Parts: sequence; structure tokens; C-alpha cells
Amino acid sequence: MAFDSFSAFIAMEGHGPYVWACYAVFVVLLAGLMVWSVKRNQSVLGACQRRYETDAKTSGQTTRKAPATFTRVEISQD
Amino acid sequence: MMSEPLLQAVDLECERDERLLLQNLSFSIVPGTLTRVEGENGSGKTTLLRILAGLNDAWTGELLWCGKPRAHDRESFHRNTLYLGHRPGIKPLLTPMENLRALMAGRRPVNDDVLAQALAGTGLAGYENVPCRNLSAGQQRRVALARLLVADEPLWLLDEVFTAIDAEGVKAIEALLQQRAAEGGAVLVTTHHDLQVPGMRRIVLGGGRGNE
Amino acid sequence: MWQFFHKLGSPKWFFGIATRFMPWLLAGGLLLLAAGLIWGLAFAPKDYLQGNSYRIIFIHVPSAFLAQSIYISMAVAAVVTLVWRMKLADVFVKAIAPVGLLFTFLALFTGAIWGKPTWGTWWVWDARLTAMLILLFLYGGVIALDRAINDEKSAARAVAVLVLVGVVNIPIIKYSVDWWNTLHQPATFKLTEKPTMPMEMWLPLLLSVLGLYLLFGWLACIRMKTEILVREQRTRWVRELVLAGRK
Amino acid sequence: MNSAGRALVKPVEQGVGVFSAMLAVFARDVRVAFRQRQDLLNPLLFFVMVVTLFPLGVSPEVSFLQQSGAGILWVAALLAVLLSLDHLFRHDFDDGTLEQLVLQPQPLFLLILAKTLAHWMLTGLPLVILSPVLGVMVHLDGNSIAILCLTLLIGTPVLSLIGSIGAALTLGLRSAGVLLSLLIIPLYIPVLIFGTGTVAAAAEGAPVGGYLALMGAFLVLALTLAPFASAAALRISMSNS
Repeated sequence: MAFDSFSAFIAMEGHGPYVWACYAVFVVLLAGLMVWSVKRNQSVLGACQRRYETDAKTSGQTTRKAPATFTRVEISQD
Repeated sequence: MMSEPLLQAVDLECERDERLLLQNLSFSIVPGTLTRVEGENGSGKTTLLRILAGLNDAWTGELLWCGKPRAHDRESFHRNTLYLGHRPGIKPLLTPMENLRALMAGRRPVNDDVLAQALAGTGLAGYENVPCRNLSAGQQRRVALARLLVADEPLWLLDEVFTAIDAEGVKAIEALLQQRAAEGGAVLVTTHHDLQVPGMRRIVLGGGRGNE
Repeated sequence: MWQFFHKLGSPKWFFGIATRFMPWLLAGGLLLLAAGLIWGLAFAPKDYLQGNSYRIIFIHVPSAFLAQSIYISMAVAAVVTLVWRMKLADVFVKAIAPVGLLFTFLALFTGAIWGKPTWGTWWVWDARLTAMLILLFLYGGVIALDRAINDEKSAARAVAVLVLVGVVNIPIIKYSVDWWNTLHQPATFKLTEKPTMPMEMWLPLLLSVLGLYLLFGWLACIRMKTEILVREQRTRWVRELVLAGRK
Repeated sequence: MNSAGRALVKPVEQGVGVFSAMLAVFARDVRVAFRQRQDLLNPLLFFVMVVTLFPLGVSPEVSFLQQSGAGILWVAALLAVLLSLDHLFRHDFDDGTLEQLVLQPQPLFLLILAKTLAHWMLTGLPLVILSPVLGVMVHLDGNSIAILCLTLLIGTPVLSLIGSIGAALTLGLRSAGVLLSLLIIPLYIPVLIFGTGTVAAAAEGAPVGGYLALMGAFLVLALTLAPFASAAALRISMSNS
């Protein structure tokens, strides 16, 4: 141990705020990126699952495309 | 006289924005034929033509030029292919004459008399030295079409040639394409105009398969 | 050889390998990083010139290392994308560019904080910091271009061109910034340049660099897996994999 | 349309030489630019205005201007070139001439080189010619002005060449102008550093031959590499449209 006491370790002879701020930001950002990456992975995975499930339900009933008619849309004028 | 195909597509596939636009498309383009690419809006006609012309590189499959992969001799492919797209390739600030000269410059030098004749052939006699921005949309397209009257490329890829052209012009262009095919050129067109030419081949996109 | 190369580019193959390696990467990375940082913070001797503020080196240097090596690895992947059109290479570039941006930012941020006790000011136009700032801009450009192009394949290829242009420029930028620095403020005290560094300082630094590289490996794997899921969700193998994983 | 005299269709074996194709591209761009002279003036006006902002915004003091004049002029020129880059391919892209350029049976990078040189001649070169006047306005001495012009003369083509890569990459995108600046400015930094550094060195009486040679090396590097990158980028942007 390079320090005499725990408080000396925190203070680091006056350089404490700088050192600890750096470490805090480093840890927070790195952990944040890691957590975010995991979260995103899971959300994409979930989205895929939902998609496959709905696909499985609707499979077989392919929707036929309605032909274009270009009829004018009636707008009620109340 | 059935000669070797100029351009051959094997299992062409193109995906765009997560959508499979072209799939399992195989066909060949033979000299002396007129082929029409058919399909509804959004079926990939323009994309297909851009792929064939070499503008779009985002496809898989094989494209053979005179039997060899096109990538092997791109320069010879480009030298022998003429593409006219939706956008006519006409600079509004230049005159028809200057535009035509610039379009021909990288391919084949043609003297101005010939170009003037070509312009006259598209009905633009007298407009040779008017800036193109003063011409109508149809006239601007005619400037681009004037290239067809002097082009010696064996393969023509024409996207929506008849857009903004009047009825008389359409008839004349139809005749030109037919005559070109008769001479041994290969012409591929996309158009919504009801093109009726005897012996015309079809490539149907969207649900259908290639080659009639 | 060719077969192997082809296999290397297959997303399915990568997915399996990545899943197998990821726990090891994560555990090893966290362990080494924690060991390096604790050693550096608490046990490494004080620097006789800078005092305790030098302990920032144990995160500043690894971040800077990664910031640079990530860009270089992106450039290698860019060559692969452009020459062989390997899917996995695009995925790699897209997945790790934000990671590179983060490490560049961390290197800059820790450098700036370190500057305060050392130079008495938050920011000095020091050659290294300035070069790092430009690297941050390069990362920003890569990410902005990737976001701006809708079509994935075009985006990947455009980004590859940009990354390659950037990597050709990096040595030139580095050299010119060094020269500019000597022109304007001759021979300042450099943060990390030490003629001699005792073993007790080197070892924790080495540990944290290694740990961070392993963590980067883990980050790359999970982000690439996500990206592969997004791109390949219509393929059969992803479908089977996802549905099998649910049970 | 009589076909009597026309031979049957045969493959085209021989084309035009690449040099005359390049010349045609160059000539067309110059001609188009001169049909719209106002556009030629815009970067120049921008250049003058940005330089004017510094005495107004910072200080009109002679000593300040003398010291930072070269830097101000360089930054202003860089921004002016950046501003004009958006047009390098955009109009051609919109009217379809760019498609036809890509399809020419010529090496694309050489055609792009011709286009870029035309761009430099129409924007960079006028800036170089105007810079002595502005140099006088920021109280640079004669020697500094001469060196400044020389660095701009070597540096602005590099700006155009590197910029063409960015212009090709951002072609057809929304907010392409801002994105272009984001991509390109970091790559401009070495040229800027050596451009202003050379003038500073000259002001201190140091020999500048070596620095100028180095800038020349940048130019050679940009001339050989940038057109390839632009051509690749252009093909990608074309595929995407």
C-alpha cells in the first residue's frame, strides 16, 4: 500500500478529486456502454421473437395487394 | 440469325432497404431483339436497368458481357452500352449542341454537322443554340434522345424513353427502336406506354419470372 | 485457405464462436482491469514529479491505446469490406465505431483532468491531446455518415472509404500536429512521456491495458451479435436460433 | 431515319483517348460555371466577409492582425472552399450528367480528377488571386504575403481534392452540406497547419523551402490518392440512388 491510511488514500495529497473524478467517469461510461449494449441486444432479440411469433400466426394467409382504383375519396362536409 | 447473347444475367438478386426487389432473375439479351421490361410501379424496373448499365453495384448473381464476367472488361462494356435514364443528362445552362457534344466526348468524336443533323432528326432544328433551360421538358428529353440517332453502341438500355414525348414523337421513336433491332442492335426498354412491336421480348418483374 | 476465409465471414459461424468466447472475455477483462486499477490506485508508488495525479495514467493510456487501435482495426475491416465484401467486416465497423468514440472521449477527458494539477489548466493544446481531439472528430464523422445513409450496404461501403481516407491521414495529422506544437510552445512537459518508469508502475498499466482490450473484445462481440440479429432476422438460422433460445 | 447507308451493328472497338475525355469534362464544367457567373463570385465574397469579421469581432489592432492575419486568411479560404464543395457533384447528380460520366468508357478517377481541377480553377485559384489584397488589409508585410499566396496556391488544390471525397460520399443525402463539413474538416487540418506554419516561420526569418516542399508532397499525395477514393465513393453513392 502506498498510503498510510484510508483517508490519505482518498485525499491523495490533494490530487484526490482529479484522480477520483477520472476513475468515476471512466467506470460510469464504460459500464454504461456495456449495459446499454446488453440491453440493446436483448431488445433486438425480443423484437425478433415477437416478429417470428406473429409471423407464425399469420402464416398461410398472404395478403393480396388491392389493385389501385384511383377513385376519389368522399369527404363529408358537415 | 441467332447470334451470341450480348448481356446475360444469371440469378440476379437485388435487395434494397431491407426489401428483396429482384430475385432469381435470369435472362439474356441477344443482338437483333427488342426487349421490354414490364412491371408495376416499384417492381424494380429502373433498378434493373441501373444494374445492367453498371450504375448500381449492390446486386448479387452474375452478369456476363459477351460470355465473360462483366467486371473483367468494364471499359469495353461501357464503350458498347448506351444508357438513358429518368434524368436526361442534360445541363440546363448549356445549349443542345454543347450538351450533345459533351455526352459524346468520352465515347466517340462526332463532328458538329452530324450532331446538328441528329438534333434536327428529333425535331429540334433551330434550337441548337438555345440554352436547354429555355426548352420544354419534352424538348430536353429529345436532346438526350438525339444521341440515339448517332449512337453506334450495340446495346441500348432505355428507361422510360417515352416520358414527356408527344404522340407523333412516340411513334417515330418506336420505329427507330424497331429499326435498330432489325439492324442487329439490342434494345431494352422500360415503358408504361403500350408498346406493340412484332417479335418483342418481355421481362416481367414482380411475381413473374424472367424471359418470356 | 479460401474456405476458412469464407467461413470467417459467415455471420452464423461468428455468432456461435462469439457466444462461446464472450463469458471468458468478460470475466478475464473485468478481472485484469480491476487488478490493474486497484494496484495502480493503491499500491503503485507515487511519482516523484507529478505526485499522485499520475495515477490517472492507468486509465488514460489504456483508453488512448484502444482509441487508436480501434480506428486501425476499423481500417483493416474497411479493406476487407471493399475488397471481399465480407458481411462480417461491415458489421464490425458499424458495431465498434461508437466504442472507439467513447474511448477517444475518455482519453481526452482524463487527459484534460490530469492537465489541471499538472499544468494548472484544464486544457492545453498539447500535441497528443490535440491529435486525440482530431481522432474524436474522425470517429464522429464515421458515425454521422453511417447514420445518414439508409441503405445498409451502401452505408457500410461509404463508411469503409471514409475510414480508409482517415487512416491514411492519421499519420499526417499526427506529424503535422507535432510540428505545430513545437512551433508554438517549444518543449513543454509531456504528460505520459517518462524516461524511466519503475516496474511497479509498468505492471499495473500493462494489466489494465490487457483488461481493457479483453473488455473491448466482449463489447465488440455483443454489439456485433446485435447488429447481425438486426440484419439477418429474415434468415432461417437466426429464426431457429431465436426460437430455440426461448424454450 | 433512313437506314440504307447504315452498316449493321458491330461492337465498338476503339474509343476516345482518355486525355481528350478529361479535357471535355473540364471544358464543360468551366463553360457551365461561366454561364452562371454569380456562383463563381459567391465563395470570393464569403472569403472577404469572413476575413472582415475578425477585425470587427476580435480586434483591429495592427499587431493582432499582423500576427494572426495568415491564419485568418487560411481559415477563411478553407471555409470558402468547403462551402463550394457541395456543388461539385450535386448539380450533375440532379440533372443526370453524373450518371453519364460514370458510364463513360474511361477510368472514372481521371474524369473526376478533371472535374476537381476545374473546381479548383473556379474557386481555389480566384481565392489565391484575391488573397494579396486581403493580406494588405490585415497588415501583413510583403514577404509574408508572398509566402501566404504561395502556400494557398499549393494548398487550395489539396483542399479541393480531399473535399471531392467528402462531396462524393455525401452525394444525395439529406443535410449533405453539414455532414460534408464534419467529414472533411479533420482531414484539412494538416494542410492548414503547414499553410499557416510556413507563413509564421517566414515571419521569423526561418527558411521555408522545406515546408513548401512538404506541402508539395501533400499535393502530390492528394493528386494520386484522392481521385481513387472519390471514384469509389461516387460509385457507392450512385448505387444508393
